[in-house]
Amino acid sequence: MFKRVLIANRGLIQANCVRAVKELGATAIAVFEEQDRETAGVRNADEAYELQTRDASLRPYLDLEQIVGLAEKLEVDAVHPGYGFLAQNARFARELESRGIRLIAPRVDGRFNLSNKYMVKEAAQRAGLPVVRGTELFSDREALDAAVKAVGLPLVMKATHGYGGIGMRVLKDKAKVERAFDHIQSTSHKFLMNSPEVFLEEYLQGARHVEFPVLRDERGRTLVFPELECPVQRRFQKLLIETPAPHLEAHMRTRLQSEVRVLCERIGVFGLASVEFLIHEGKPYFLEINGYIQPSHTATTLLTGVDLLKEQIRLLSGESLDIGELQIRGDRHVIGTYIFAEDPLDNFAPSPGVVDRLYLPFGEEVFMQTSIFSGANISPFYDPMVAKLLVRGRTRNEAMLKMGITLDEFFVEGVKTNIPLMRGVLQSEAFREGSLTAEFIAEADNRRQLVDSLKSGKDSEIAALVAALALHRDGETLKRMDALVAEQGSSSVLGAATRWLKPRKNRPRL
Amino acid sequence: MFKRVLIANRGLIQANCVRAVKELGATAIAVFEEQDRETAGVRNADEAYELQTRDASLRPYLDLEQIVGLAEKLEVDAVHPGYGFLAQNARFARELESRGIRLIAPRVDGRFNLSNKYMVKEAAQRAGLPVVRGTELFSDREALDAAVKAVGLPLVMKATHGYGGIGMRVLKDKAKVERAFDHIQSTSHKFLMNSPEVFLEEYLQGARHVEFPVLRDERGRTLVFPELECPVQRRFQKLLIETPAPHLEAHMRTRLQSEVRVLCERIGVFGLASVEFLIHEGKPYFLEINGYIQPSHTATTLLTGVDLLKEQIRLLSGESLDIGELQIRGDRHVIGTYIFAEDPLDNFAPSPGVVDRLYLPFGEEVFMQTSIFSGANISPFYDPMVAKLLVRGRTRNEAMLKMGITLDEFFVEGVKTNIPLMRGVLQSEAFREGSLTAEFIAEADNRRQLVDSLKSGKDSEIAALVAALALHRDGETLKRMDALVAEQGSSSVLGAATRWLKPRKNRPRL
Amino acid sequence: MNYSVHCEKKHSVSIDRKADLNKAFGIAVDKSQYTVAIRKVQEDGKIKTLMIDHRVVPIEVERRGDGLPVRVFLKGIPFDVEIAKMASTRFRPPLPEREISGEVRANLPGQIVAIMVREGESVPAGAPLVILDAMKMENEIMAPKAGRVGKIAVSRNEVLAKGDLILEIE
Amino acid sequence: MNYSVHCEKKHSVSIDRKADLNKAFGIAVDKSQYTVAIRKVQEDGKIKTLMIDHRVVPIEVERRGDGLPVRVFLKGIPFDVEIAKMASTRFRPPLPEREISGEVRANLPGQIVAIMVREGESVPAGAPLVILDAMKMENEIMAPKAGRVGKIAVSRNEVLAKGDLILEIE
Repeated sequence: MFKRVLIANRGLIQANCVRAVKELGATAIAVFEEQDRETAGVRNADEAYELQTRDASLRPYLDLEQIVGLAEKLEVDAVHPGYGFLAQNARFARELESRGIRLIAPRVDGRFNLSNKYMVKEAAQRAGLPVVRGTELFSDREALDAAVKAVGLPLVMKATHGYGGIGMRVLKDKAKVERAFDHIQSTSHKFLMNSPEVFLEEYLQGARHVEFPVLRDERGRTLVFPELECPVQRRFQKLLIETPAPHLEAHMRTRLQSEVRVLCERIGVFGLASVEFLIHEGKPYFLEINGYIQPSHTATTLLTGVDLLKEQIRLLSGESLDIGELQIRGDRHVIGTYIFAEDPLDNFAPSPGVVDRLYLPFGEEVFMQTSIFSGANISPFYDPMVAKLLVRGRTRNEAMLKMGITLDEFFVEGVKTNIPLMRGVLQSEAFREGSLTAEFIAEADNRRQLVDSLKSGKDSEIAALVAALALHRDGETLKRMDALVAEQGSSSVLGAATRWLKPRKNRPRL
Repeated sequence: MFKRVLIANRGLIQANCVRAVKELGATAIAVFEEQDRETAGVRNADEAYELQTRDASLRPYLDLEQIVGLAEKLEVDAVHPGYGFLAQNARFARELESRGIRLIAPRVDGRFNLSNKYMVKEAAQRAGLPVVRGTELFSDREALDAAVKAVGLPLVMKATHGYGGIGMRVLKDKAKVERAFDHIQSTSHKFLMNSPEVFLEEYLQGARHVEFPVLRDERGRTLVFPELECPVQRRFQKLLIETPAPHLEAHMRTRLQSEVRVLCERIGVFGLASVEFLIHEGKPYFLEINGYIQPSHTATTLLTGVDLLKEQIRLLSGESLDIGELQIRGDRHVIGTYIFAEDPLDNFAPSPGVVDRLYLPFGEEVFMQTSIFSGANISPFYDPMVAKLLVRGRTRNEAMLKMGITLDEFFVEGVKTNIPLMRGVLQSEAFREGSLTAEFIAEADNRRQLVDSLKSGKDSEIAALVAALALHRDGETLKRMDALVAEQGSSSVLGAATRWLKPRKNRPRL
Repeated sequence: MNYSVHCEKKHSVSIDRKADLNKAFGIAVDKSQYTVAIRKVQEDGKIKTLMIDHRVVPIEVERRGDGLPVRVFLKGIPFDVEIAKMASTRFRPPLPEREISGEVRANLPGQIVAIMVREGESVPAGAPLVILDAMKMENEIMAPKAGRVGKIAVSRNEVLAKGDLILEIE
Repeated sequence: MNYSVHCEKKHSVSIDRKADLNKAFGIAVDKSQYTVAIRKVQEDGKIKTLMIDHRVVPIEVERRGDGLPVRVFLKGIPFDVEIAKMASTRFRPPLPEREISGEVRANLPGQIVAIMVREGESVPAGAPLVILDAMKMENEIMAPKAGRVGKIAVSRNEVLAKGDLILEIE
């Protein structure tokens, strides 16, 4: 195993990496920004170092040079990037490797590069996997027109090095194609490793998205886990996951698992990866390989009893896989929801702020990862995920019921969250049937409808009651204050009590 | 299924029962004391009713008449008693049955009574299970001497209807035997259903304690789960559990599981029960059958993926068991710790109070049930359990490491807890070897030693540093205040800053 | 006291007595009768938790500038409410403001990554003004109405708090 | 400033500078040098979290009546400390109180279920006085010293808060 591992991330994934590294007997080193100085990962690390803000336009956690410098100075032998941020940054990997420090990310045969989506698609095609019809790579604006014609609308435009929804656009309207192309090209220096090339693909309307986590060691021993499905996403980020996928037939699962195995062998993956497919009208299409640990891996861990994060670190340090196929179990059903501080009724606008009341659910077969607490300040600068909530059932039906009721018990006041939306999803016929798609959730009207479906006729009476009672009590309070003033001849009491009745700045509510 | 179920308990078990009942599609009705009015179970219930304190000497949750009356008035068809309290109260069961309301507790053949420990022991013996050598029942003080002579010291004195450590005494000293007898007799009206009979048993020094949860339906279909072991207890309450037991050999497990099945058939158990054994010098001895859901069942649920609480309610409503032997899995290892607000260094004295800082652990394969939060007031009147913490590993070794590190991350300030003791346990050679016993933890010196084992040489330097720095800062604060006073000519500032320097009431620290 | 509250439809709410903490009392809404007790209030007396017909109901009430409730959240689910008429009460709700303000403020905290207009420039309603980078996303801030761009109060790379003024449309 | 602190063994602690929030400074303990920063304090200025040599250390300090630290908790683990000598400081720790008080108070909240002595009765040290039922357990409260039982301030079934006077041994 490694001796000293630096974790270059924050939040839940930082804390999980810190514990995984400690469980493996190595020294866990955290880095942090000032505002994160007492978060779980920082508290629990064996060593923690504060990052400096060297440049207003560069947030410290993305400050590749500073982190590489620190890793070198602290003589670590590996860096865990978590997900997002630096997890798919080729320069970061190079800078570390040149200093003899290993980046904990899957390694592949030298001929390949996982973060190059087009290259991986080609490899999959050559390995005999079905892929989505599309164009070759191009970066020339003049090639755009012909490419669009060849694929047809709607289409998906992808940057070679996109990740997590960045550098990817679904385009239904010809007028927006050029603007999207320009946007990807102009932001490629910031997010996409200076690679301005794109390719276009046919957009598969109503396709379902499944992925197979894979562990593979240096000796070529491969373990393909049951698939995850993510029917509810927003902007390519997952809001709800299930494992196994509700409607994947056994023969399709077996076929795809074997294709995953072939592909991983072909490109020589070692470490943890996720191989993604679209299922469109019953047919599978290889999509891409993700090379970083994801929040959704927690669902696989719960389903199978294998701590994927720990295995990822172990394998990358050169140790062997010691789990057999038969030790992995898929005969339960896991549903996970991600709770974000954002308003799904306002186009998922982030809702940072202070949590002033919090009821966290807990219980049999209910599992949660969160670091929020009553009084917590949810930062506006990073991914506003506040909790991962998972349930396990013997059947999908049991898991759905459990998740629905558990979400009902989860109450956060002070910031808006997607809890009401997720409650609506769990109650919807479409989700129960397993026919909900990411496209459905992308429509604001559908989201509104899902939330509204939670309202009963009685609720509107109760809301009216609450509004009237709030006003009624204001009146009562005023009268009591009036009496007090009359008694004491002081106006300061009234001043304090009626402060809120004066006009306030009419800012949108957090 | 039942239509309306009243839950006659509080705390975590109340909340878990409420959710289980809702998942089963029935109406969950909670009862509560004033101080519990916003706890999880009350918030989440479909209906919640406040109990009245009718008598200062009778806490409302134990007020059998009031609860039976409410159950009748609210037209419930079943009452879930949780554990403790009313779960083994025969009169409660009778009062409910006479009103056509079912108590959710295992039912047995009419010739038997599960809460009668002696009767169950006899039945086990007749079914061919090995039992601990002991006397017959007696209630006559004059029979005591002969009984003690027959069994020999040390011995265990048991009240017929004892439960959870109440009405049970380990006696090593002849002088204390009479006092224990008198105590059991005099308190039998309060805790032991007015049954003053006792029996004596040989005390098996260093015995290990395992139990097998069982689900059995009305049709006689039986499912025996892997065994739990509880090597760390205090006053017969569990502090740490493991499943499966670390050193039970496979052939012994198979033998005991089949004996459990035979016994359950013999006495016609239906519902959820736990059959307990002592393992002494490699030999098993039947101990008793527990007929209520226990906090430890959560570990079985995590290990096997079967929600025992929900299955218990389902079976008692007359539904059938629909889980096969092969769907139960035992090839992972689960360790659970119970965290109580009490001081193991002060003979487990309860430590009620306000939690003023709280760091809850979370993570991959880390599972927690708790309702505490920063600012929570831990009541002095009930079982001071604040959290159930469980981890799952592929091996016992992985689970131990995970629990050890997870406990390190768990920090509660404001009340004393057994977290430091449990951290010491997890680090101890004895626990790692699987040779720790309840007797070891019963010794105050051993507990002190376990906690002290967490201290390194550096820690004493750091504690000295902290003490000196605290005092140093007091001086700094004073000096700054002095300067402020000199400047402003006011003494109120100084008064405020030095308040704590004046003698306070020297009460013991919470 | 009677309140006429529009919430999805018109409701008549009648509260007969003083609404003190912890004492249960009746409230009639249309033809339904509810038993209500106030269980928890904020320091300023605002209600946080009600017990309605033996159910715990945590509530949030959003108010207009003059204090009149305009939205109620039941477990995070929003209900728009309009209190139209009150019998025997001193409150006379003023009309809500209708004029659109030309002030453009940061609707969430973030960093200005691009300024797309110049001072003095005329813009139509909906024109993109600046890009605010917040929570890993670029947010285009649009003109709330047509007009001339007044003084721009921010510069590129500046980090803003929620509510900070960006510019004004005159 | 130098402090002589006994904690398991004698330590010499040297703090050279003002201990302000968030600025790191050095503290020498015996031959070791620690880098320390105060990360979090209570409203009254008491330290809650330190960063010591790049580790977060949440602390609790228990103080004697006169404010002198007597016990330090590191993650809930108690360390008895005795600050014996300070160079260049105004603090002169008074001797700890030695006399045993005869006041018997409830050491935890609970209910009196039995009173086992009468007023005026003479009791030896350690004699059971009352039984306090708290958290499902019966706790015998014992005489802190030998003496005569003075006025008994409680009655059977009375519910006591922590610290309530039960009786006094004169």
